[in-house]
Amino acid sequence: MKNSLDTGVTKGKVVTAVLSKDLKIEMRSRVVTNQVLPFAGLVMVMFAFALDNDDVLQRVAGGLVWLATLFSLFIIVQRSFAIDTQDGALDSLRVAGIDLSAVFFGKAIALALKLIALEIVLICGAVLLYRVDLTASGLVLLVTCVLCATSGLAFVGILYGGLTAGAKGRETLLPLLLLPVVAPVLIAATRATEAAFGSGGAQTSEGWAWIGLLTVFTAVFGVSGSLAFGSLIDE
Amino acid sequence: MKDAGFIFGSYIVTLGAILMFAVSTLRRAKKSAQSVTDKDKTWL
Amino acid sequence: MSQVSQETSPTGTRATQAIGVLALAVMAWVVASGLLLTPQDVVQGESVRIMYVHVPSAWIAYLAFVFTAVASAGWLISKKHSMGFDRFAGASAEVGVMFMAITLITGSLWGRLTWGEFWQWDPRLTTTAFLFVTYIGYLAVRRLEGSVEQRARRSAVVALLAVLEIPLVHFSVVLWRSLHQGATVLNPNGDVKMDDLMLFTLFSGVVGFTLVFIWLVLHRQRTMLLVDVADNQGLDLAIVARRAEGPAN
Amino acid sequence: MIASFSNVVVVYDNFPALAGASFEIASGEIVLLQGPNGAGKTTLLRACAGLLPIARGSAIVLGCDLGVDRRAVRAKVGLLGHANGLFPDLTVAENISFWSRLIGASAQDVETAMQIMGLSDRLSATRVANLSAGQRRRCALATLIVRRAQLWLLDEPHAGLDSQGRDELDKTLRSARDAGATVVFASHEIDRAQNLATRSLTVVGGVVTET
Repeated sequence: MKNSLDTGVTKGKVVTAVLSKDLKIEMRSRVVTNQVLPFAGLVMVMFAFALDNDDVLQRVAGGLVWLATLFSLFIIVQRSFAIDTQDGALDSLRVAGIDLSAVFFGKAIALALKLIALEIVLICGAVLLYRVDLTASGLVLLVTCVLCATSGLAFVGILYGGLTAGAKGRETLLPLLLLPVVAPVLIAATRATEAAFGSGGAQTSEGWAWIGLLTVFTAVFGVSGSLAFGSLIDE
Repeated sequence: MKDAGFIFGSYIVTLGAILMFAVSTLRRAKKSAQSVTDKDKTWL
Repeated sequence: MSQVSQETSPTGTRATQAIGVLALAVMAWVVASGLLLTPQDVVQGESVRIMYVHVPSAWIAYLAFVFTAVASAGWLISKKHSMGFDRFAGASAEVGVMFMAITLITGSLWGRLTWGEFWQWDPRLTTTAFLFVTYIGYLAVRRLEGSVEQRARRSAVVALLAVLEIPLVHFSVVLWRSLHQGATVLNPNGDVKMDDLMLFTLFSGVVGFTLVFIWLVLHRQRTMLLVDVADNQGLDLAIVARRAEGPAN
Repeated sequence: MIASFSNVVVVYDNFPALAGASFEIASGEIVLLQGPNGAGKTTLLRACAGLLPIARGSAIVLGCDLGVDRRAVRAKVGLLGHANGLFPDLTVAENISFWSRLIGASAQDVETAMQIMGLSDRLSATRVANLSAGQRRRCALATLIVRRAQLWLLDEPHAGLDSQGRDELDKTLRSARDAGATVVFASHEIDRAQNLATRSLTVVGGVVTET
């Protein structure tokens, strides 16, 4: 932390440098759009095959969107750290003596933006595939839900992704660590989305209680992530 | 006793798990302790 | 366990032997009383006997995880970063995971008898299951490669994150159930009318399991120290071997 | 003293890669580390950069006691390992300017660094993934120049460079030394390296001896 003061670089500048680096690499490599998005879409279609019932699908559409998002989260987090570890750039970041909590926020914001892009497509897909009706007040709830839930997912994703980056067996360790943590997000975001979709006669107003939970989750892991990330990725 | 299988089963599971943990801990201790002198055993 | 004397167990002392003997005695009483002496419950019948092992296991599991969190915080806060804290945290978590497994198994057996089902999506059960998975993850983090200090730092942070996570999981599960289905789930403890002997047996169960917990954690934590010391000695030999690769020293 | 190691043991994957290394490096030196593969050269460089914990002994680098806080030294050293620490999907210019943004170097610094390493306009707009091994190495060195480290730690910097690139590299290291930096590098190109170095150390079996 003191080093970023030494060099006169503010935390904000490190955050934007890391953020724009991650996004630029995504623009070039197109991993999210060309690989993760088709995968998530396929998950949604597979659910349609497995459940094979329009009423059920309409009822569970919200949950499917978030389940597909969670599966994609694991892949995008792995990818987000693979770009830093494949040529030893993570070592250089450690040696650079910069504020690692700024790296945490930069990577988390980049991850959140990728997830939001993915979710927009998935939600549109759910509306079309599973025949969901969306009202104006439902849309407001939905947008809020996407923003809160995604930032929470991004924070825990980068936090635990940093812990497992470069470790042996990270492919299986990451889901094992992440799944129990993101359970509240899955529950809350699903219920809020169902309320927005009006699935099973749910009222839009029912959804706002869940937004509160999502906000608490995001705040808790945003703060603890910025404190803990440095000691987790450090050797 | 009614449902004896379930009741005895839960006692056996409980005591068996504790016993197995205890035995495996003592075994591991014995194996690692061979080369360790009493000086390093801070609890003595 | 208690018969293990100093000669046979390197991790034993007078104190642990005393705890072991006491634990065995109390556990023997709990088993005898729980299976034979205590009466059946009016509503639950014989199945109430599972309670004498199920409830203390759950209590110990939660106690163990609290210990892990406190020891982890101790490691992070203490200036010297004493490894004793780390070993305590790890030993306690291992014992806790075992007792949580016992809790889940005995709980589902009991549930089958009282509810007719092995599993109910009741908030407490669900939270317990998540807690179990979380600490399995914690133990996996402890096994990651790296130096002893690295292991201690990582696992201490993960243990404290677990403490943050549990209330969030619990609260969201409670909210989930309360909004979507009434509290129809039978509370396994709620409708037991306990007489004095039943209460006393349950209480002895808690005492006995706590003694077992202390005995296990002490031995496990000492075993970890032995492993670390043995590794360190292996290092001495490895250093000699390594130096021998070079020119005559 | 820039670096002073005394009986340092560094354990990596349960193996004592450094088994009691003792040496001192003074300011302004260009020190060559020579020795067979697996002798501990890479570990020594990484330990100097504060990346590996010191298991035993004492190590002081640039006034920071690595046994107490090995993170403090990091901002002051520049490490170039076997890996280049680059992002293959970004262009040369983007890579260098990323690191310059992290530590607050100016656009002028970036320009100068690219000139020194002979990264022309055409090369600087090329993605690192499309570069040759030698060009990548030059790009990685340019990021070090931008960082203006006080102590340069280079692992096989000559590897993959053509003879012109090696000359450039030697020139760069000498001018970095003239500008006040100290250089420690490992190399198998003994003739060239000894020409460049002011002193050489031999690392064998995790132990360091003066040559």
